[in-house]
Amino acid sequence: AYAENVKIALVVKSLGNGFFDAANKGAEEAAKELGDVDVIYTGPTKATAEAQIEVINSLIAQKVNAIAVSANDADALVPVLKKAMDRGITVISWDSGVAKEGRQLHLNPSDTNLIGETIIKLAADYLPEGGDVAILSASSTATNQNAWIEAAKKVLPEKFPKIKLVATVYGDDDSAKSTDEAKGLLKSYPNLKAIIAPTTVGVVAAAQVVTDENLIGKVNVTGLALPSEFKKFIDNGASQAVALWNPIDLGYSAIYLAHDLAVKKEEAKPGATLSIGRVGKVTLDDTNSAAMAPPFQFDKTNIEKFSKIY
Amino acid sequence: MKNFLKYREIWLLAGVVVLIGLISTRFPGFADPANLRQVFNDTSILMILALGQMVVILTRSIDLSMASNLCFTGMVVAMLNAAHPAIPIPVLIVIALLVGLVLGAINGFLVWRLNIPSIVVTLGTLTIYRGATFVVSGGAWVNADQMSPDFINFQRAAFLGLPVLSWIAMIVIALFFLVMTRTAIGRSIHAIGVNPTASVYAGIDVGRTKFIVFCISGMIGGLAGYLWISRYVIASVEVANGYELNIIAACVIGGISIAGGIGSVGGAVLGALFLGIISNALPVINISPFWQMAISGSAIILAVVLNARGERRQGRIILRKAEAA
Amino acid sequence: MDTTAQRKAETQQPEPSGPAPSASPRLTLSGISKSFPGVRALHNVSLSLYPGQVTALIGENGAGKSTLVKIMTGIYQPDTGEISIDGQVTTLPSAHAAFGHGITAIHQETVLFDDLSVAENIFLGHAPRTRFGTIDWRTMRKNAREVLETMRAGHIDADARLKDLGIANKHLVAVARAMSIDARIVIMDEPTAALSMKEIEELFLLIEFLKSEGKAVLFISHKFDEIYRIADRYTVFRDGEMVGEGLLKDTGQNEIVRMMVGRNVDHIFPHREPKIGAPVLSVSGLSHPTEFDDIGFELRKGEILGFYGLVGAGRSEVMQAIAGITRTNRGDISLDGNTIAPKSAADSIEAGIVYVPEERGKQGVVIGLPIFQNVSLPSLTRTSKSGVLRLAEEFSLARSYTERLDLRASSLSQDVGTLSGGNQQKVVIAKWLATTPKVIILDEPTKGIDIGSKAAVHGFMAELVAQGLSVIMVSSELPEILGMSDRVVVMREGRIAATYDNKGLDAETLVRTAAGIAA
Amino acid sequence: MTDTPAPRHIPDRLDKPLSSAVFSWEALLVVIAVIIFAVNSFASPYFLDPWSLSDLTFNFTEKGLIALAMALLIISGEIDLSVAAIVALASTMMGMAVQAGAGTPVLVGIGIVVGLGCGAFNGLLVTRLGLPSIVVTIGTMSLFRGIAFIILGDQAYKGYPESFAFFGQGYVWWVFSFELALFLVAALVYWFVLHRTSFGRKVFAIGNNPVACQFSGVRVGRIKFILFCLTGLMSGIASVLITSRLGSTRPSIAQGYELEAITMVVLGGVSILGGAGSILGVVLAAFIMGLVTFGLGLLNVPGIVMSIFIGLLLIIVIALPIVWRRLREGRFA
Ligand SMILES: Nc1ncnc2c1ncn2[C@@H]1O[C@H](COP(=O)(O)OP(=O)(O)OP(=O)(O)O)[C@@H](O)[C@H]1O
Ligand SMILES: Nc1ncnc2c1ncn2[C@@H]1O[C@H](COP(=O)(O)OP(=O)(O)OP(=O)(O)O)[C@@H](O)[C@H]1O
Ligand SMILES: [Mg+2]
Ligand SMILES: [Mg+2]
Repeated sequence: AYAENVKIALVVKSLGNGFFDAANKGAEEAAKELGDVDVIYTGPTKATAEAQIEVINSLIAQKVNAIAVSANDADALVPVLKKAMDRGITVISWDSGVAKEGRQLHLNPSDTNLIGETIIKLAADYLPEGGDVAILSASSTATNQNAWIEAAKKVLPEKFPKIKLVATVYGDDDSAKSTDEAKGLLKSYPNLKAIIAPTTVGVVAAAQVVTDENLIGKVNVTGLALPSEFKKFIDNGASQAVALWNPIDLGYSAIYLAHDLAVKKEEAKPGATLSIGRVGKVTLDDTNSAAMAPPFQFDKTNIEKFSKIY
Repeated sequence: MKNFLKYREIWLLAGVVVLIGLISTRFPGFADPANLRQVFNDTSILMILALGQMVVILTRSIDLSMASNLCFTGMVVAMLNAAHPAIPIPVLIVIALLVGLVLGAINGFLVWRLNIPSIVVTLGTLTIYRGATFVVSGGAWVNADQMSPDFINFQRAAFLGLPVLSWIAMIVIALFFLVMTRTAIGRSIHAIGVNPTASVYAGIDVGRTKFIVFCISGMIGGLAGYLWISRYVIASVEVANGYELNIIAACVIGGISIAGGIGSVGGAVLGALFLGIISNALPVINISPFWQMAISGSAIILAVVLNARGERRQGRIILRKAEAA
Repeated sequence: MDTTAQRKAETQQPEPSGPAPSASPRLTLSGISKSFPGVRALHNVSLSLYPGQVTALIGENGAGKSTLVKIMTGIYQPDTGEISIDGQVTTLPSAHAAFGHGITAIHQETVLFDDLSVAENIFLGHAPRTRFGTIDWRTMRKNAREVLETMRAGHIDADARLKDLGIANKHLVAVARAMSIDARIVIMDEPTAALSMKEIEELFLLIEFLKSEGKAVLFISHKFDEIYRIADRYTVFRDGEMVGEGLLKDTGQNEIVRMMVGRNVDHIFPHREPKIGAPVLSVSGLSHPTEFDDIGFELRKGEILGFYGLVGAGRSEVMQAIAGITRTNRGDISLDGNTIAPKSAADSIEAGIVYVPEERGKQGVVIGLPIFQNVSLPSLTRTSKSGVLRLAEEFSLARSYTERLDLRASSLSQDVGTLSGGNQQKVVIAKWLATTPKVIILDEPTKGIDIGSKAAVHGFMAELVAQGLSVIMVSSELPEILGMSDRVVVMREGRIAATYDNKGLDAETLVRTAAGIAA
Repeated sequence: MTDTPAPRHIPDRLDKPLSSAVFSWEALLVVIAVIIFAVNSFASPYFLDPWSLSDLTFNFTEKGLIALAMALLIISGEIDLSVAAIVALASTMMGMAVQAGAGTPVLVGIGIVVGLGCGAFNGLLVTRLGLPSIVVTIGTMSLFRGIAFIILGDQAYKGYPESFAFFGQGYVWWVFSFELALFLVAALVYWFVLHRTSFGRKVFAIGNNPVACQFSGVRVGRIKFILFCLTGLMSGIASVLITSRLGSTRPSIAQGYELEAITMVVLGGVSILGGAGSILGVVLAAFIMGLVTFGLGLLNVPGIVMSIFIGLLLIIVIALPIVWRRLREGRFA
């Protein structure tokens, strides 16, 4: 019956993004499996903290049981999420995290350091000689991208001494601006060997620029991309490989964990090991964060298959 | 005095040249013809949009909905292309023009028939058209993979050494130039901005002319919609979000008076080029992207200050006339 | 008024030229009514215009003259009534349609395009085309020059931008526009209000020319000397109704005035016994980089000082400088012996000098605000208490001044924009008088005001000086200058040409001085 | 010979038919607000809850505060598109002060002063150099936010003091938040200034004819300058509230607020061409926008679809009286 079901809101950064739509698929899957869950898939259309707060406010008013949020801003959401928790709502963050005070646990799609390393490795694998690379990120305020770039910079000197990171630019997840920035990179750094874009809008823009400027084979575009949106550029050679985690599993796990916490089946505390249905188990660290699987790599051999899934 | 307007464009052109010169000192390849051609191509869409906005501003109106129109039309043609890749591109362009025309006509109708100030109408349709994009697409994106190769490559094809996109921009510029200087409707558009009351008395149908300029800006928005989507190969609700202000800024820098009646095709094109060069050059001369916003803001303010200088009325000069007599 | 008689004698013509009045009218309006929310502007009026004849439309301010003009030019639609042209009943749904019938008008407020060239102003809407249907600029300029030549206005450069022309030349451009479309019916709504004598003469020559070309002309004016000189027929309106029509040669001025006002008005300037005191305002060496130079005069207590000059002589600019609106680069202004340097109208009003501007629509009334708020605007400090408005005070202030000036309005809360031109002018005068100044500068105070109200304004002025105020009156109307002033300053081309005592001063001296022709 | 007629009496005002009050803009807005309220209570069981209604007000109080000052500015014939950027810059400056260890009173002071300063900058450009405000503020909109970006880059400021949280999160009494209380008090003040003082009267007059005002001794430049400062000030105050509510600062804060504030003003019946409008209308419009967004939010309608409603509402509410009048006059083409 309606009243007994656990209402869980899956709040995303912005609606319409293929990545989050795929996550919603996983969420629905978890809901079916758990049986007593209603998923509310929602989020702002514009990826801003203020808009997300309005959404969360209306969820609080609807007295949902749990909120699982991928945050547009790690800090700005804290007050409103605290209010939610004060009113007895279970709050977790996933994908893009919220500061510790604003949630009970955070589910990282993958280990931050691992992602940082992976995005560099994706470029390095095809650059045995080494060379110049540049990063084209999303907006300068995006929490997770910034964390990955930090991590990437840290591993560079020890693990990839021949790779030189010459610039980090921001395309704001806006295709026009990303295109301008990618072009600028190619002009300013004639020796550029790879563009790393850890965001789906940026990586597509960069790949299109490389295609347009006839630089396929000279400049490799890589980063994080949804296979369904990026297949074209693996096929035409603008990119050798990209990586991503499984958004379906991520959405599935977020709902699963939110449910278990909401019905008090589990408790989130440092060191706890929580089980997530078919995905397995995660262990919380001392900030109550858990990381899921390492990023998965897509290249010519498997893109066809995955592009059909997400 | 007759050359006054041309005068302003010469100054603007000088500004553009100086800007290119300045950039070249930090990035020598910038002034290469090949690079300049590319800058022109990169700015083409903005130039086209600025021309559409120009005719609206000339009539003392404003079209804030152009970027949303672009977004909606772009989404429609992208979805059409994804669903029916066989539709030839020229047909899609005609569809884009028509869809844009309809959206523009809605604005124009409200301004004309209900006499609602254009800024209010387009403030409303700004959100409505973008929202409608969400409704037609269900929020989903159309990405590069779903677009046909023709769809993407049409504007990139080289013709006489220039991409088709550049040619389209040049054709649009030429058309606007003809319309504004050589046709009655062009002069009516101008006259309405100079003095709407006098225009009524002169037998110009002010309302209908405003309707027409909104139709023009709508069609331009539609055309730009296709060009934009096939250029950046992603169609989403967020496409060109906030771009309406860039379009207006290009017009302002180009010396088009927001109070109507003053402005020219050359000005709009140069204004767009100026902004295009800035956004093109900042990444290559290693200015932190965080400076970009402040720089273009200052450029706008500077441009208005200079334009206002040029426009300042000189009074009637009774004394000098008396001496001359 | 000897000048009128004089001129009349010079140009006296045996009979109105053109066909006999029995010829069929070119345009007939019958049973026309038009109402605005709360106002009945026209009620069942009729009017006929005959080819080759000038018909004068006469009526008090607000009688409905301009409204009728707008109906004839397709700008307003009548509520009822019939329009026929050459005997054919027709409608004029838009300005364009009126154009198509060869109807053209020079409106009460000049409506032209400041930022366009003279040629384009003349031809906008009917520019010559090339074979390809595009505008033929060269032919357009050539035709513009031709039109200007035929009007003997060849001194106007067809390529000049309109805003660089003086007001009189702008009027000529408006006329040229009317000529250029081969109009068959030409309407002039108070065309002489902004012109000085020289230009009026030129305009009259032009009207004669139009008559000889067989055009039907409608001429609206509040000045009877002009009407008698140029028009053949008359139609009189009162309160939106037609009260009489006929041939001017059969009808005396008094009769027309009676029709128009419903009573006898003989405009004699008020008899005054000036009690002139010490200098109140003295100006010396006042200069502006481009508009005027070395202006010096004294205004004494209880005096009316007339400023005469041809239109464009720079009188308005000087007055605006004294009122703090225009900046000067040299010179002194002192009030009651204290040097003042007003930087804005607010400063000068505070000091006790007010300027009643000439351009009522632009500088005078605030259209959109009701009458009482317009009147109280410069006096808000008095009608409010520590910044808080007191409506009762505002109403009583507005009432006391507007009723004195015989304002015709349905209520004080009516938007001034719905008043007729002349009634707006009364609001403008009321507004500045209400500031109770020491010195009041009136710039063309009776421009566009009907004969009855003119007497009221003049009477008021006389009363003010009797109370010890000092008045500067800028006027281009000789009778007004001669009838009201104690002394007259004549300006020419930005400089003071002469100052006269108004004792036995004759019109000719003034005209000669203003035009720079030695006696 | 001249008969002197007795002066005609002109009444203060004509008796207005009752219909003109019934069909006033504010009445229309009240009706709309009531309808939306009813629809909301009917559509969602969660709507009629004191806390829900309280949360609802957060959707509009900050923008509403800006809209109050913007209303005056628009009535005077100007506009300020830079308000959201002022919020961002003021918030950034407060963030810098926090890093330097400033306490709550200092922070509030900084927010207000920066807002005021930005407003004064706009005002100077517009009144001193005689530039069109729409263009100036498109420029300063990039400039102010650009400075915030230069200062902050990809960083965020946080660590605002505990006591600072009160402004955006605190409650004055039961469910009445500080933000709501401030908004209502400010609305009262603005109502008084606009409708009951000579300053307000001059604002209306300037919007209708600035030249005639100048000739009438109204210090047009000074009043416009004050209005720009007020708009900046209100943006500064809004910045304090938002920053306190978010507990952190990023340069992208308050993006798009300018258009929402302007929408509120226009929906409230203020003529975008200047010269007419009322504070009551703006306050009603603020509530309506809050009701619409919150009500649709309760139904989990995406924000962009809400914006369609707002856009339609804007056009319909403005078109309605026009269409109605034409229908009555029977000349609807
Ligand atoms: N747009 C309008 N709205 C309401 N009332 C109007 C409007 N235009 C004119 N009126 C009213 O119609 C009447 C006739 O005005 P009109 O301008 O025709 O007078 P007029 O004879 O030209 O006077 P004047 O000699 O002062 O120019 C006046 O009472 C005026 O207030
Ligand atoms: N070409 C023009 N461009 C702009 N303003 C003008 C022009 N001609 C006249 N004016 C304005 O119109 C008003 C009347 O000017 P006008 O030509 O009548 O000269 P004047 O000698 O100053 O005044 P008056 O009519 O009292 O003789 C002045 O305020 C003037 O500023
Ligand atoms: Mg009139
Ligand atoms: Mg004058």
